[in-house]
Amino acid sequence: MFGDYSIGDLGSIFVMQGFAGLILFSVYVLMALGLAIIFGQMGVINMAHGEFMILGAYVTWLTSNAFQEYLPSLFPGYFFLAMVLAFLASGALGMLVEWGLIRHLYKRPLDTLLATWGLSLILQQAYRSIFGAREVGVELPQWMLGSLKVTDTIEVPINGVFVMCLTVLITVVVAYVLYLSRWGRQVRAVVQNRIMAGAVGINTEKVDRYTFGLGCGIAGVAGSAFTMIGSTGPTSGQLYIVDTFLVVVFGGAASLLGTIASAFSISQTQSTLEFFMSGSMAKVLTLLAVVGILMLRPQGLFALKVRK
Amino acid sequence: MIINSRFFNRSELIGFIALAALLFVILPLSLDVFRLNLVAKYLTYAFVAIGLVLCWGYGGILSLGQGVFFGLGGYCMAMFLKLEASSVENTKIQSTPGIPDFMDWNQITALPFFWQPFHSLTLTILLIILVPGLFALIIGTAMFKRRVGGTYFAIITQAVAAILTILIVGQQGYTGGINGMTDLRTLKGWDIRPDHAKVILYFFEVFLLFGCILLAQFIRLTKLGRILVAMREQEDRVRFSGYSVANFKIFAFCMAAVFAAIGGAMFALNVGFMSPSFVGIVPSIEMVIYTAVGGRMSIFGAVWGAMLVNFAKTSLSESFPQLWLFGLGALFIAVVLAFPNGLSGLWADYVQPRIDRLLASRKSKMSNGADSSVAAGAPAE
Amino acid sequence: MLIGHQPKEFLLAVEALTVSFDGFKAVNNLSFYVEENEIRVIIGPNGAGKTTVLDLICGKTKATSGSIQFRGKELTKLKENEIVQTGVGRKFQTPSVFEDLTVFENLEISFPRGRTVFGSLTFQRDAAVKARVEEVAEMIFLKDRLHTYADQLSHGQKQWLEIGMLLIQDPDLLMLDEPVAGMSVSERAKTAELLNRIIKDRSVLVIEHDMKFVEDIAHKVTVLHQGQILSEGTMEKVKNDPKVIEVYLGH
Amino acid sequence: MALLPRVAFGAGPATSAVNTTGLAVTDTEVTVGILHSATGTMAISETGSIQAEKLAIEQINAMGGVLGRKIKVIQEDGASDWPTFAEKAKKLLVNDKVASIMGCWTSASRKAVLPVMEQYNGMLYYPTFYEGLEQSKNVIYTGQEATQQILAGIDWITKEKNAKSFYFIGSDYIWPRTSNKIARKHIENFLKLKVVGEEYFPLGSTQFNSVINKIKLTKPDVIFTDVVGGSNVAFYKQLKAAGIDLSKQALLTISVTEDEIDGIGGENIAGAYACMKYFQSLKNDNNEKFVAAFKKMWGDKTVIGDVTQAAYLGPWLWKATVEKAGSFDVDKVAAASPGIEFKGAPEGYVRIHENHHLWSKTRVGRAKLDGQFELVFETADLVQPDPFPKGYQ
Repeated sequence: MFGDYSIGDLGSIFVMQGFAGLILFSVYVLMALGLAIIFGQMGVINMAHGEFMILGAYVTWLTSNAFQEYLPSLFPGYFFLAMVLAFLASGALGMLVEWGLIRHLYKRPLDTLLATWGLSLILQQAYRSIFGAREVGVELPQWMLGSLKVTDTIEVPINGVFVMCLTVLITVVVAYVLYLSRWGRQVRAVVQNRIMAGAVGINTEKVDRYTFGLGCGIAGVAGSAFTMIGSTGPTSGQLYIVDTFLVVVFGGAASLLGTIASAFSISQTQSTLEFFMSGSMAKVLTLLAVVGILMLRPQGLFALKVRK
Repeated sequence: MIINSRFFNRSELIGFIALAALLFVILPLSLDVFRLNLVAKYLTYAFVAIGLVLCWGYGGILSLGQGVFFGLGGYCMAMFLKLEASSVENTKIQSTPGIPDFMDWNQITALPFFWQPFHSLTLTILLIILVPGLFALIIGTAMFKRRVGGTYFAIITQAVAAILTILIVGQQGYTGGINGMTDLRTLKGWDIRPDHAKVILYFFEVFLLFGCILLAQFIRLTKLGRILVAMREQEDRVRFSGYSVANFKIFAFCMAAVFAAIGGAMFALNVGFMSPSFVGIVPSIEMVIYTAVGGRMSIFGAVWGAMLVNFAKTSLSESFPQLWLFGLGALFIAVVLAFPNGLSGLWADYVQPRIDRLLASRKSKMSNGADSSVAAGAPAE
Repeated sequence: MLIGHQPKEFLLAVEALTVSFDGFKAVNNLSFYVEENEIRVIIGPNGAGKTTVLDLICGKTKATSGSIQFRGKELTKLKENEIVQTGVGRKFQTPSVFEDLTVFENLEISFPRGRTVFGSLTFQRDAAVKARVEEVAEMIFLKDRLHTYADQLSHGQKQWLEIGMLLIQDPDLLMLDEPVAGMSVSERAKTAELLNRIIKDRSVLVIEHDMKFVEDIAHKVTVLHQGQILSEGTMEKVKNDPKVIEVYLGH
Repeated sequence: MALLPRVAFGAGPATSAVNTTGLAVTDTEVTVGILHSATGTMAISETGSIQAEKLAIEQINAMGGVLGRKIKVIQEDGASDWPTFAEKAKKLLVNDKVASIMGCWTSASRKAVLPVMEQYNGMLYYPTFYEGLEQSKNVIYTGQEATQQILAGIDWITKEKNAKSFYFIGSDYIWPRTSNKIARKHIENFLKLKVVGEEYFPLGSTQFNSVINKIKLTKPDVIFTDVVGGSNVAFYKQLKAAGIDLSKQALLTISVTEDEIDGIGGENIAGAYACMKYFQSLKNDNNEKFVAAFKKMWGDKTVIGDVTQAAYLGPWLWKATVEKAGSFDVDKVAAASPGIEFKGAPEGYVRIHENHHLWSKTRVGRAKLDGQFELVFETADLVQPDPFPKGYQ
């Protein structure tokens, strides 16, 4: 299939294709980070994760509208505020959900799956009732549109670069929070031994609530970022949920590094395959490969061998 | 039928009779054919729910991929019916007459090899059982021999459901794609669409359902049923009592798959339709919900759960189309938070004691029931 | 079991057994031998690797290297249920019984028949089963509670039930992890009596902290420390070993 | 509708004469069903159709109804689930005895409903442009079938852009695949040009960077798309982000109407061409009245796409047919359908063909920043519907 093209053409296409893979990688990492925290650290299966993302997207949409209406001069910078608001909104909703629902179910992880599925139905219908069934278009400031010309033939999308930078930033922050901060130590202490953590004076309820809130908040930021590349509708969140869970499980649930490695391998596989076959088949083959590997290596890519 | 106090304890016997009366007598007499056909559709999910009681309630294996098996069973049945509906004279406007219409639309000019067995009803019935059974065996062996369980298993089965959906939709020349297989007409020349056929199919399905109920009940009462309970609680203890835990899980999972497949086949027959929208993640989770609402430990509860949730879905969406998702979502949450044992748990906790108290005054007349059922070792509902 | 009948053959031979978790060697190059009808007690401070040794023998944990021979069979290559079928029984530290089943059903599940899927589908509760279950129930002081659900039992009764479940398997090697931990004084005495009765005709490997109890039953004592053998021999010998004294009293 | 005169119903011909098959027709009322998804993923698209049908029915009632009878609506939710559509269609026909059904949107829902319509002899007015390969006594297709929609548009863009090569991108299901098949045959066999790529993505897919790279590599003269739903939004946003300027790169879509642009954002798709039979911006009296009435009823911000307009035609065509047949009986309505015209159609003028599809014009519009289309081409005559096109199968 490449016979007709010059070496230069092919070279730049491969560069751009690699970049496409990196964007997909960033998208996966953003989706999976929040879930990795909630599922990996707390063992809660949050099927409403996609709906938390979409909440972030709607918040971004509202912010964009508000800026256009009242502060058109500041519109170019609205996106940063929108992401903060998205984090706060999704995080707050997450904490509310933890308080009302999740905390009653820590001993029954499979039941969290059912309950959060119910929650996702309610949230979807709520979005539909509030924002309408149609997808909303989030208007982006001019500087985020278009592409950067690296050479004559290589162009990289600006929003892709933005998503990648955002991903790096959030990953670093999450890694810092989880592995270096005092609060992160508390989270890990609670994960490893809830009773002991309580006994040494950690407020486990508070840790749970903030952990869940953090995971949901990151989902909100991810949703905010996705308005640049995807659609925002009441049911858009459902599209992400299986991919997200696979990324987390494939990585080995408890490991941040694993999540990143797994997002990387899945996204590169998929974008490479997409270049050689139709999108549908690429997706099927990627998922099959992931499931196949998980069958051979159920603990995921990165898992500690621990004494149970 | 073996209905005695050894096979059913008293409350189960009441449940069995009540359900039989409802499905065989009350509903057929009180509903028009349209509603009866709807009940038939609801009951196809009851097959899945019974399977889930064995696999999830008893075995502790939560599968979020039952839609896969429901779909495989349904597609097997639908392929047979579709072939019959695609006779040369029915399809003479096609460029290749005698093959299903969707193949013709996709420029396929000959029936693919894997469609050939579905010319025969006998083979079709065998395949309805075997294809999902073997598929479950493969997944189950791969997963359980490696001790994958719990949430991981749930997520992987979910991924399998996603894969199969994309595959069916993508390979539309062979599967009918997203439209599914529609316009199924006759079974061995017998028209399945008119009202009297719907009634016959309904009764056939109910008979089959009771067959599955009895089979599930039989499994539950054997030592295997008790091992499933034991396994759910103390997997290691079962292992160190000399059992291969993986084999028992595989068995439960395969049984659940076969039950789901029977339900799928019944769906294709009763609804005259099969599409990938019953294979994916959403229907698979809904099937789990039916079981949860009915009570994950109760076979009868599962049947009730499948009927009631679907009935609620139909009637709520008729009267409040905008709001039924709220209702459904709230129902899931309520069942998980407040009634983890579902309707059958409510029954056992609130209704049953009252009935018992009522009956206690006449206990002298009924002296043989309760004790022997304990001796028979029926696990707690 | 031809090999088993050869003279001077050990029932259990553990040789150069090592397991490491993330580089930490919980059991390190461990070797010991248990003879037919021997009662061996393993003692040692917390974290010495005692429970891990039992886990390794019964297959719960896979060894990194080394071998475990039971009647000439290599156990490290077998699955847990196969190990049980060769005649090794294991009791866990915390009582692990099936709380949603009755005492009768708990014991019945351990009855060594119908252990395959189809075997258990066709399993019949015949006179032999009932007799054996009742016999064992009597031994473990639960004869009048056969139809009680196990979640109704006291802690001590659950421990007995689990021992009963092992008895019904009739293993050649019985491994007990702290059988009297958490028991009341009277329960403890009854347990000692029970153990003394059941250890006839089989080898027993016990982990126990209660020194009086150990002295009562042990033929031979192995002291583990940091995954290795610190001392081995009769209770008397071990008690006077300066290394043991240092480990136990030095901390 | 306070401004309109109050209408008294019941002056029409006797019920026994106009209803011989037991439909839900009284002296003053006739019942009609509306069957679309109000919930689920398709609710996004089908809302406009529901609104248009309700508008048409209200207008018809204000004008005195059908044969002197007021139209009563029973609305059912198909919930984006095809068997639910079949089930609800059956309910409408069997329990409610509706005289006709305005409904369905996706091909899948129509395929599910079709056997029910044929078995229980109902009348369905189906609004969506679709893949063709179907014709039924019991269905009137008020949208365009594939050849009607596509061929004129491809001819036009080929001439306009002097195009030599095409690249197809679609969602993975029957309508895009069939449409692309017809387009490919037309391009390769009739125009003797080249199709350099054909790609399908699962419904709901949101990652198009790889295919966009392939487009950059193959440099087609025209990108031809039939991506549907939320994928559209992702596709056009990523296309724009990748630096493909639609004012320079010709793109012809058959799946984006004003409804979709609402979600995509005008700035992301401005410059693209869409091939439809109707655009909200059409300049004619019928359309101006229609748009005004629609906005009055459903709010200023609503937009009207091709399918919404086609849905609006349904009740009017049915009314005209019933009045010509002088009966609500489905057989008579079906028989009287060919030749029925509707001069008040917002798209101008339509007429029902023998094959129960509509004669209609094909138009090409260019998307503008404000989300509307600017009409750049329309066929001079009505295009004949040809659901089983020879040479394209």
